[in-house]
Amino acid sequence: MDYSIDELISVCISRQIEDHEVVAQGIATPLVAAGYLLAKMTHAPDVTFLSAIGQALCRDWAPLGVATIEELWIGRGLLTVSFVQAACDLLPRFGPKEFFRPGQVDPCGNFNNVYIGGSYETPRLRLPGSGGIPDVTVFEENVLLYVPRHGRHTFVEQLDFKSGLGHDTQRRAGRGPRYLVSDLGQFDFEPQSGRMRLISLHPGVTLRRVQAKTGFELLVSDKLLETVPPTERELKLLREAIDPLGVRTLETLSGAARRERLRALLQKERLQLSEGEFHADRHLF
Amino acid sequence: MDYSIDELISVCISRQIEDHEVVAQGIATPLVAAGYLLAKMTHAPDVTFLSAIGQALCRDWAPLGVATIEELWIGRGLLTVSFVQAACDLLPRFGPKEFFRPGQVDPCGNFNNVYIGGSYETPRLRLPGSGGIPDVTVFEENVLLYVPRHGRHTFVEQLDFKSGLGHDTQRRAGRGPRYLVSDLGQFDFEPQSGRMRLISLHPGVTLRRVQAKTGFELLVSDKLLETVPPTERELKLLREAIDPLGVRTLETLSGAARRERLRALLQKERLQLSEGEFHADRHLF
Amino acid sequence: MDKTKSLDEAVLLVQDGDTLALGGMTIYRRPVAFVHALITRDNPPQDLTLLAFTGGFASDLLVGAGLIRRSRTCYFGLETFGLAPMFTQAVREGRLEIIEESEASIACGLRATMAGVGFMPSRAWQGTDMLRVRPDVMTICDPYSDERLTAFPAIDCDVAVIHVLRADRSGNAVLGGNPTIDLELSMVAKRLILTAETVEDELPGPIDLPGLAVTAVVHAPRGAWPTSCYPAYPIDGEAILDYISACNAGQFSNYLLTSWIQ
Amino acid sequence: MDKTKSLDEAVLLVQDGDTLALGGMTIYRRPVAFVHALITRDNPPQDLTLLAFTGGFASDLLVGAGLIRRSRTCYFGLETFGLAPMFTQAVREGRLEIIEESEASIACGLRATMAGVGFMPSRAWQGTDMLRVRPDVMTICDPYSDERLTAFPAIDCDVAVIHVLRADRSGNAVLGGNPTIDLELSMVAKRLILTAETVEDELPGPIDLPGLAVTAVVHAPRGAWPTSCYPAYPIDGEAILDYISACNAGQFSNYLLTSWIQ
Repeated sequence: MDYSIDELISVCISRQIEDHEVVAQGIATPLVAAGYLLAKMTHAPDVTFLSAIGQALCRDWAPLGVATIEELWIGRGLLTVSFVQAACDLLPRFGPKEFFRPGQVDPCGNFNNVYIGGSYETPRLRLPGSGGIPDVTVFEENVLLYVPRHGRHTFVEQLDFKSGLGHDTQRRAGRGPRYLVSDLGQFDFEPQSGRMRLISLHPGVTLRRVQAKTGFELLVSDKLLETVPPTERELKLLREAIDPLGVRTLETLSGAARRERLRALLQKERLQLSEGEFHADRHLF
Repeated sequence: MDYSIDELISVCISRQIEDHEVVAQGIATPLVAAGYLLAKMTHAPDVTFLSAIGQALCRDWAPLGVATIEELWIGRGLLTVSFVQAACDLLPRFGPKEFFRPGQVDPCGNFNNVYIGGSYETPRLRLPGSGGIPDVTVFEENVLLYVPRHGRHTFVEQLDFKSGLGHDTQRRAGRGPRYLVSDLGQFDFEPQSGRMRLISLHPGVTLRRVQAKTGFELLVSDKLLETVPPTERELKLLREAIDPLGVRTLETLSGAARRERLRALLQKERLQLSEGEFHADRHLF
Repeated sequence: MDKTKSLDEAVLLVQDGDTLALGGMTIYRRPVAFVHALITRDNPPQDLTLLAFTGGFASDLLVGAGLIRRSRTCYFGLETFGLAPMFTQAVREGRLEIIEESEASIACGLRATMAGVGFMPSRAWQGTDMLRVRPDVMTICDPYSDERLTAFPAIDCDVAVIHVLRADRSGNAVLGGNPTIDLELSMVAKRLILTAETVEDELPGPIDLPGLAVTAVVHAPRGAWPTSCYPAYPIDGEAILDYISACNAGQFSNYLLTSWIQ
Repeated sequence: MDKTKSLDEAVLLVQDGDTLALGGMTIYRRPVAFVHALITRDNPPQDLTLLAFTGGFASDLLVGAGLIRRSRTCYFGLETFGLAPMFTQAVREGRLEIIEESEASIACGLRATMAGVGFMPSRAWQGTDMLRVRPDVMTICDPYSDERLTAFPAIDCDVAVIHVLRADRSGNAVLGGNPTIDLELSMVAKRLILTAETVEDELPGPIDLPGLAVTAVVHAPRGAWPTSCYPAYPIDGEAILDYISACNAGQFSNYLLTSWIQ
């Protein structure tokens, strides 16, 4: 069965989730949301979500949306908290598993979501900022990364700014990222050196291509595997139950192409809304 | 109209409350609860309660109870918080007005709710403890005291333990108690010395009697007044609306007499419960 | 995940030397049935540190039965019903070590533990005698204002027992009233036991305590008696007065053996 | 106490040099109507410090209109809709000072202010570059463990504006969704303005924000548009895309003047 790269990434994310875990999800990360929901519908039914949107511990879920993204979480919370409580109490206490999307990542899994190029004061590109990344990566055990568009601009020898702590000599608790998935392959971090290591190539991707698109020298596992493609069931769940709109595709696009896709998705979503499909269980409306 | 000393104390407490204030109430202080509710029903309709029982900001109220004391607050809260939030965030932020009942009080309004006599390790009498007193008296502007049974065991030259901070040289913020009411009179604290000063004798009480029952030298105001007795309306509200059971009388009793009164109140309360009087607006039952 | 256990199984989770926390407050929603089963189990645990926001009826039973070596609460008594008799007696006789606490010291200590830091700063206690009897509590200098602040140390908890109105099999729970410090206790305890008036398959949200950290869920109807479980039942004031009378007459042990009828 | 005011009256509460906090999050429940009225008032305030958990649509308008001197947020963007155009441009051109924040620095700073202390300690930031760009944030030594901790300074706020689903005349309010940091903001702000989809005489409990500290309540139906106000309306994604297109075409000022139709 044919699949797209966004689907493969969400499936890889799903496979990193174990049952009974607490998983946290940041904002604007539909590939991660789709992956978590896929895990819940397959091998991890007792996973608990800690959602940035809605600020709640959630067990239930709704299909992904754009204008209606809040439907995924609000009103479904087991326990709703303030973000102050989440940042000070819940995140340190539960140390959830979380996938982050770095703006830049270095060979040891340090990463950057603050700025790229120029100086801090007048950067070439200011990124949105670090969110909770410099807070939790300094103590968490379960940090994972994903990069929807693998390129030398993202995988760099030297970060412009270190907002996410990797396998770094400055670390005093927790551990650096355990895993990274991109549109080209899957990676872990070699225990001794803490350096990024290719462990699996996605079907059709060559080692040479991965190395060419990585801005530093890549370790390669002795037992390099090929990523197992999505199963028919996984694809069916992603396409029909979890994300019929296709919100997950947004992360593989940028600029004007992304905004075009957004307009199309918004139209489709509005149509569904007017047909009541999304309203079925919205008891609050 | 005849009145009892518990009623006079609650009326004095009520008269210290201003409209729009936040007032906090500790546990086992029915004279204070009665006073606050009386204020709300007379001159301070917009007072907000911060209740130790139920841990909520409340606008509504129910009549005082013993076995059903939780009815007064739970289910009526505008905003229910944990006691951790209350102690760390709300109490410092809102600095509510609060009446405390000291186990001992010294001439400068420092007070003690920890132990009396003997040593800290093996006290003659261990009191329940300090609750939030050493937390809020160090910064609050609106600390007030009440003593239902004025005596030399309570008003002492030297405390066994200072858990409540008065007009003390060690103070760095806030101020010591502004006011104290006992069963004999009303007091303020002289601004220069910070010493307790009699400003009003309750009807029928002599200055000599107050001094004899106070274990330190008492300042007396140049304009010593007589406490204005409760009005008919105040008494009617206390007896019929706020505290028909008479829970407020408990604080004027001790030991076996108090336990006898408790048994009588519990019987009366149970009778009312079975007749549904307390259940009228208990929608949660 | 089904976490239900019997009361007899659950009381075995408390071990010698543990810091044992009790949920609820004074005479509201205390885990009394659990405490009674703990006291009457074979080889009840010894040398416990009691942790509670307020000590009340259930805590007094533990002190009377001799399970508690030291107590950390900001209040220990029976509210309108008076002093806690076994506590008061044990302190007078020097048989109970007290770690003097206040609302702020407990609140800050729990927040420090959740945050994974050693302390939380506060204005509380400065100028009072509290610091004198807690020489372990340090005073620090605020690096921004140079003000002296109290550095309340993190509070550890081995096992917490919380009585709740409703729980589900995975340990999600609705308290019913008086949140006190139960959510925070549930987050710092290494083992967490819920006793519940009712146990359902799955509670719908919103709930008050998440089941994530729960070790055991015990069905214990009227498990807070004679303290209240709002709104299921009020305080049984007569039973509390009977307890005080028994203790005042030196009959604590008999009370446990003969008077435990609801 | 009736605290209702018109939008025109309320925007006068913001003064030159204020730290202005916006409630809600990114593109959810932002006080957009208020921000628009603030920008278009006579003599709009200058030299503001923007404080928000996340900067989003409303914050980008303020930056574009030149009211903001410095910004303190842990994220500034439009989530799935991409970068915040006026923010990104202002930073690139060095016209906006950033006080770099994270979730923890804002959360700890607000808790410090509520507690009346200068800082709250945290493990956050240690080992990252955050401390390098925030030399004002001090590192302290945990007096119990000797561990190095970050001492996040208290955060002050002159005026906070929070859009809510329902409010009453005295300022009690129900948020509708996404509590974010709105309760804490409401407690640290010296002046507190609510804009509300509906204003009632008296809301029954439970509410999310107490009216105690509220300065003004403004009736502002669809006042969060084009951000969402759950569950009253979702995000107007097309309007946000139109905004981005206008900004990318250098038409920010025209957008404010001509495109403000709902």
